[in-house]
Amino acid sequence: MDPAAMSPPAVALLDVAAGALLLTAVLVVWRRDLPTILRIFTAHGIALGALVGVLAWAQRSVELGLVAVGVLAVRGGLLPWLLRRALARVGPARREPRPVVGVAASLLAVAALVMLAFAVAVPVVELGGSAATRAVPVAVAVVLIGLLVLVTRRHTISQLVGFLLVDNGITAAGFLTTAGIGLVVEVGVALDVLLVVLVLQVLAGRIRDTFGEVDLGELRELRDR
Amino acid sequence: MLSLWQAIRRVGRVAEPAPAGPAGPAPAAAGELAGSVQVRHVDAGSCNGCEVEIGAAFGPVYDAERYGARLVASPRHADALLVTGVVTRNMAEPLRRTYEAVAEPKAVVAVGDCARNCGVFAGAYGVVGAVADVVPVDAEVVGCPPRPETIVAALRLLTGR
Amino acid sequence: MTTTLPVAALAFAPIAVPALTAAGCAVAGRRTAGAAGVVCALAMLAAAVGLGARVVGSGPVEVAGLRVDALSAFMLVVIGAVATIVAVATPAHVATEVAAGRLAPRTARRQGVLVHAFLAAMTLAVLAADLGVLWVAVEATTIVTAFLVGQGRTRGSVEAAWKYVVICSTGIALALLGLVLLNHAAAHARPGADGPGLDWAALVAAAPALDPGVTRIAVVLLLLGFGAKAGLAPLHAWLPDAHSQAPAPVSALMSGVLLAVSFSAILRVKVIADAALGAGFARALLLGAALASLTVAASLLLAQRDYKRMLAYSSIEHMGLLALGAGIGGVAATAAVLLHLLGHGLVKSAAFLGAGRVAQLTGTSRIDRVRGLVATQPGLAAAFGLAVLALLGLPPFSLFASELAIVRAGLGDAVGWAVVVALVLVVVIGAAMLRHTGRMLLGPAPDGPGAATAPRRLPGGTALALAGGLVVAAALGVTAGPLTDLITQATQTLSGAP
Amino acid sequence: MVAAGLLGAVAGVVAMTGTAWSVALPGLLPLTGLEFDVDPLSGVFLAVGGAVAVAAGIFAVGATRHGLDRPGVQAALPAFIGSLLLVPAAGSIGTLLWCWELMALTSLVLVVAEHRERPAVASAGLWYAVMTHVGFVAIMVGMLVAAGPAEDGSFVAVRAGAADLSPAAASLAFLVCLAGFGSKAGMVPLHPWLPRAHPEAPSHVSALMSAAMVNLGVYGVVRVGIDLLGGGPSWWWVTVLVLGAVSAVYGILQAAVGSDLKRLLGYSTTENMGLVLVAVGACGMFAAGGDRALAGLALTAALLHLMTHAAFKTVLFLSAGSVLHATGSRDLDALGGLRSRMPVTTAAFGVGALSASALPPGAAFVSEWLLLQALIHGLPAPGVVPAVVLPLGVAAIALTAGLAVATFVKAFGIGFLGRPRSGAAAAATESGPAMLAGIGLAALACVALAVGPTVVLPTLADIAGGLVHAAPAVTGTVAIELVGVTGVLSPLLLVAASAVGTASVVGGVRLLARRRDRRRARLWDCGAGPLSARMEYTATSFAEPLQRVFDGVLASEQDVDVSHHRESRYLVAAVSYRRALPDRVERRLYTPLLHAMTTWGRVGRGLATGSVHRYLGYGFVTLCGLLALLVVTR
Amino acid sequence: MTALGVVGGVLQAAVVVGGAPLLLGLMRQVRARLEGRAGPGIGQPWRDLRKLLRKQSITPRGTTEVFRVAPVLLVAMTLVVAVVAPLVTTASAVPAVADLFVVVALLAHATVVIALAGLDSGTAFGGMGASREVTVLALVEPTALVAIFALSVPAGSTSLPAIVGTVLDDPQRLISPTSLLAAVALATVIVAETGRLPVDNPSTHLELTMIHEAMVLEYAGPDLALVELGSAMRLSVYLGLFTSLFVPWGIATTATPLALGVGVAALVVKVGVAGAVLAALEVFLAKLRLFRVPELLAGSFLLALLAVTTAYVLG
Repeated sequence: MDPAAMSPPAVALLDVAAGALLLTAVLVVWRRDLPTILRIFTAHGIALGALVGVLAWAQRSVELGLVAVGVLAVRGGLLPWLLRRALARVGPARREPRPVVGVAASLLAVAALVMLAFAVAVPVVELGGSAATRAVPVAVAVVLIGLLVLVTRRHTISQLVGFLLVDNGITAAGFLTTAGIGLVVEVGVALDVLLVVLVLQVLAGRIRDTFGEVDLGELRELRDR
Repeated sequence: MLSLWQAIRRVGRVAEPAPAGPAGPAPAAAGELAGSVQVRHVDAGSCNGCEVEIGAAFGPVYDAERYGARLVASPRHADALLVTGVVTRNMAEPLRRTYEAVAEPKAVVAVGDCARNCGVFAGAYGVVGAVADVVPVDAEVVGCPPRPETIVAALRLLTGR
Repeated sequence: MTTTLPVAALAFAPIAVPALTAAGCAVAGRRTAGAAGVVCALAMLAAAVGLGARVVGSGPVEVAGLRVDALSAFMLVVIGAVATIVAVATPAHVATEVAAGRLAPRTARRQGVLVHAFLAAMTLAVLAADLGVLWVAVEATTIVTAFLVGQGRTRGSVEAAWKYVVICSTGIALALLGLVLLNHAAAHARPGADGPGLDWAALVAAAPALDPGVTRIAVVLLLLGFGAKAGLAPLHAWLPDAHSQAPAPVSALMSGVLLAVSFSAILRVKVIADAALGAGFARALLLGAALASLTVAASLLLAQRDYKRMLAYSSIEHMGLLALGAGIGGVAATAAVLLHLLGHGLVKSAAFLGAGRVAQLTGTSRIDRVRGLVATQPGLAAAFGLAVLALLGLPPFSLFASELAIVRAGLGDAVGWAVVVALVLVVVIGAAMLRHTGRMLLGPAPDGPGAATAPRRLPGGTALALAGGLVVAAALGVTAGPLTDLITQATQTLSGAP
Repeated sequence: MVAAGLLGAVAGVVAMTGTAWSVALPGLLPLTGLEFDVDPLSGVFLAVGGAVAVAAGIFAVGATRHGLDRPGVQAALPAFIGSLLLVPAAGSIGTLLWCWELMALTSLVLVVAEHRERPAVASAGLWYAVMTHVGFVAIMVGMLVAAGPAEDGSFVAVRAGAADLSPAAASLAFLVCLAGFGSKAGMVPLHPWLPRAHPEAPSHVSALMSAAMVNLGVYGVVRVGIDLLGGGPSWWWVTVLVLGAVSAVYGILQAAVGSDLKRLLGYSTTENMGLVLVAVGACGMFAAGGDRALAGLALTAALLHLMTHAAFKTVLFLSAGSVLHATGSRDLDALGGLRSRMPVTTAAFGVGALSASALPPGAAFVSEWLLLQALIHGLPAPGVVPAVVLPLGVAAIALTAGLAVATFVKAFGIGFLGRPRSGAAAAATESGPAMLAGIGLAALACVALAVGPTVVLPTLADIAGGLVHAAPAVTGTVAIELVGVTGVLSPLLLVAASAVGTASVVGGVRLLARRRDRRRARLWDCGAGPLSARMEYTATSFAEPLQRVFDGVLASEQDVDVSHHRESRYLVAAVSYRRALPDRVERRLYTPLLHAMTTWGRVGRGLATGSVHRYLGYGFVTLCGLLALLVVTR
Repeated sequence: MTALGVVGGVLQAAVVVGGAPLLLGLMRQVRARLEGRAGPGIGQPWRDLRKLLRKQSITPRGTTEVFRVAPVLLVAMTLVVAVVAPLVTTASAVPAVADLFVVVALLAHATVVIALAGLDSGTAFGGMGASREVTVLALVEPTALVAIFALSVPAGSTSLPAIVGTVLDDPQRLISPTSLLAAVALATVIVAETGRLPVDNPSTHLELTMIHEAMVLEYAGPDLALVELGSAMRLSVYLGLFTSLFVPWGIATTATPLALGVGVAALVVKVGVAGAVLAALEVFLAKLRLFRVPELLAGSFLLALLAVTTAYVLG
């Protein structure tokens, strides 16, 4: 099947889904209120599921459709639920403590990162040439934004969100470039991600127990200085 | 340097002509010393009057060295002790040790009245006695202080020149 | 290639044995678990040897998603050897910890399970034919070891665990992105034909046809990602924290096995990169990582205050040296890199086990609180001192041979300047480590309270493990013996020949 | 140990006479392979090392019997001797480096052997370990650069490939090697480890290090510079010569003002290796200038001086060990009066000191005479550089010779003669027979080299001539006769003449003096009572005039502290005087370096602040940078 | 070893041993006369020696063989130099020892032996004298060696007969700057080595100002005689060497009795004149402070170095 032969409505839907993906990622950076961030993150997962769904529809692939449902369930349902549960458990702090880099600066950085992602992904787009691969830069941008969140956010849950953004971006990139990277690997990756989140959730609880707070900036016991 | 040279030329010889050799019995050691006596001076409690005269005896005018006598720093190098002054308590033992340190054959010259018979210090509380009370004396020089000529004469008895 | 059943069993054994042992540990008692650990490790080593002989004799073995080539076999030997050393020393360590009340029996049991799960994941990573499976296995080790690092439940260990998981997962996620892009490039490598997917051998074969633009991005991401797990700068920072907080046997395993396996992944990526992009690209990246790692290690070793962290930074240093060797490339340097992996694994595991014993005896991991170890613990001090000297690359230990070969290859090449810079850093590192170690070992016995109570003799297992590791490393430094062929073949594998 | 030494010595002697053998062991040392190749030059060093090992080994037997050596030392010593002997036998770069580091490792273990007794040992061990490591890296880089065009690392191949080496690469290789090997030879400014490590090691180890191990530094310079690289330009060797001269003067100056017996001997090693380097430098300079005969002469002088230095330094260090064993002190200020209590040790030390002070008929006089002959006859060579360098070289040697005399008069006179300055020295007892046998053996070697250097000289001249492609520069059996230049010296006749002179003086005195019994008397104490040991001159006071003279170079630190009685400032209760003589080169060169390292370490700690954000940031920034780079370079 | 050498060697030994005390007597006499004194006569040193030989020897308690042997060695080594150096004849009795380095080092060795004896006595003065003597020696040695270097460059050899022969063949060399500079440097060396003013005052009685005397304060009798004789011989040998190197005329080149007689006479005259000049100059000099001595020696070292450089530059 030639992916280049995607129908125009499918292309439009794909663009919408990709746009939603990027927008939600940016919103995560913008907001500091954790419940809101989690809601946005849910939207992000749903957008990812939708993206896969559009691809499945465009390719008329039932298998891919099933995968889309799975992605939607995990990224839009299970993971946000886990995060909400974790947030509820780690205590009353509902706001991101003072981030390492201010919101305004973060947003500027996001702009730069998006441009970088678009520039970097040019060869990928050129190689693929389909409508789907044209959306790869968005996925790369999401990865970079996720990294930014990881680097700048001090709340355990925010950092988890950043990690999951990275992961979502990669998943998106995977589906946008080709039809996936083999079933065993896909399942393995999904399982790994899930387990990592679970582990981090447990650790977040322990941090709360041992340090009495959730500010990662306070994790400075182990250092050489 | 030039002025020193001129002084040397102007002064010329200072030493007085040698008087006739001293008469009298030479100490036993003199024969073996045969014209060479190294002298170690010991101040056993002198008022320093004798020292001034000894200095004069070895100065250019009397020039004791011309007879083969020479002052040295160590009793080991010496053949004769030139002892001045009464022997005080503190100096009795050092004098004895100095005498022991001199190699055989050796001679002792008691210079000045104090050394001979305690002079004016006789019976003073810090005085052990005359030199002869501590070490055997071979020759004596009379005077308080003795004249350089007599010191030189005593030394000439030892050197035999 | 036809694969007979026994060979297939042999190929699966390194994964299956530790997996089964892990299951066994969950139910068995402590003593049984310890013995099982030793048996498991020996079995792994035996399987590795068997596979190695088979691979050397008649080429790679492929069974159901696994692919045993010379490199895999060699890495299995590394894993087996280090695992054996650690397994021998573990019972004594655990017993002491339990006796001191620092380790609950339940936690000890869990440690047994996790360690063997970790080993299974590592062997899977080494044996996987598919780079995707390799990635899954490497990421799985993060999950497994997270709880080993955080086992102490102290502030330090929880913090270390968090940093470990976050940094490694993030790093390894980058590698996943790289794999996705590589897959993308592979799919377009031969238009019309079925793409090679992520099968390493197929990728190597197809590499010249890969799109350079995409492959470049993929290689950068893969090297950064696996580099994080291998302890290379810039994503190295988890390493000292995790190594210093994990129990000594786990630190030994992480340093000797985890880093080595991750580095073998880098080596595999480099083969593809060289074939697709020419030798210069990966070389530049690796040399950069090497010098950065060495600089970081030197900077932090100079005024180091904690001897476990000292060993951890030394691991970063050695990973830097490995990256240097890999960057230099060529037959000589690659062979040296492989030998170095093995030598470092042996020596570093011995060093960490020794450090663990020191910590148990002194109750501190601070350098300035340990004094006169030679006077109080002659055997332990000798082993620890020799291990440090071996880490500095002194003969007769094999690290000397491998470092010499790396430098020789590098100085004969255009990258001589990098080698010289690296050597300067290595000298600085050596000076720092000698200083710290000398402070710990030398001098009169401290006369504080408790100094005399500790037994002078090492527990048998610990002594055996320390001596074994050092003796094997020394023997390897004198002659590689039967490993020579395996290394030669692995080098050929890494030179692109199938 | 003794057997290994004997084996080495015999092998060396055999090799010196021209029987070369080689063996390749590709299976050993993975990836590189070992290759041994003994030629006459190796033979010299094998023989010297072996001989020193024999003497030190016998001494060690005694030391072990006295319980001086711990098990670790007993195990490491044979390994050290073995590696020491393997270094000159190495036939390839890899082999040499392997043996070299093995030697470093084993000697390090030996240096720190007595760490429990003195805190200085650990510090000395650190200095030694670090500087050896630095030196090793330099040697490795230098030799591998030199091996650039060669097919493999064997010396044969390197020699053949040296012609294809670019001049810049060859110079780089040589200079880096010089730094590495020079530091092993104690060359200033790379010497600070030497006066630390040599004294702190057990004495037989000091002897091995100072008499045998340092030689290998010179071996390396000769092997790489003259043999493998085939000579090279004149300026290489001027550098060697100047560094050698500086080392010689600086080393002996420090020795002359020091009062720690073993540290003094360590600095003397720096001095003697400096002299050897002067000779090697002169050899290279002459060879580069085309005067091969003189080059041979200079190299012969270097080899002979190595031998004599090995002999007398063994004696001196072993005797110092014997003294240390008997008194527990190596501070000259606390020794003295050992003659009557340790007669054998004293006699041996006297022989060693005479040899070391380069006075006829001492052993070192012959070698220094040869060296001076080479320098003097080299002056007519054209060029401004020789005209400047050679007189300065002679001046340096001359100054060295003078100061060496002062040093060893002090070491022997203060340490062994006079009256004991401490209770320990007064209670000293002579060491056991094994220790004395070791010392005696080395002392015999000293005497043999002093009286009969002509036994070895023609062989050495042959070897040196072979290296610089010239005819042997020295012949003769009774007298040393130089070939090509006029110069003749007969140590044997000198000794004979002195003996005849002594006999005639004794006879004359017997004839002329009146027979009197020799009287024993108390010392002349100015009559003031017995002299106490505190009135004696000490090593510090003995060296004080020299220290004043050279204060501009030494920069001593003196501290006079006068404390008064409480009642009056004019009543002095106590005067304390302290003098420290820090190594100035060290202070100027190494202190800033150490300071920089400390700063680096302090600043470097900022890399690990503990912040997970920062850690992630490292990766993030690198990733973005690399991606940007990819975009730019597309 | 030639007939001329052997005969010359014996003659030289005799002349030096016999004449050295007379030289000392001459110098003292010159000084005495210049100071306005009468003086004890040239033979006085011999009278002193005769007396010392008749006296008792003393061995201080606590001293060792070194103390006993040192005077003998001092004289023996100086005697060897007196035999082998070209003083009366250009040929040497033992040419293989007649090297300038050997000769200078042998004389230095004699000094060292006495310094060790001073240390052996264990007194404060012995140590002090040894320390000072050795310090001076250490500073003089370089000057001596470099001056030798300068002298041997034109001759192409350090063999003494060769150097003297070269000068005889080509007397013009003597007025070259090299030769003059070296002569001044060597003269300083001799003054310092033989303990003359301004470095050391041979007739001082004050221990604290002594250098040489302080070391030998413990000697008595025949031992002291040997020390005194040795010092006198050193002075004669040094002056003899100096005159042979810079004023070689009259030295015997053949073994005829006439030539030998002339050689002896020339040696006596030359050394006598040199000694008298030295003694006369001493009258004008005060002893330098001990710590000013190095400045003097540094100056002479510089002169020697200049001599070498000019030897090279002027060919």
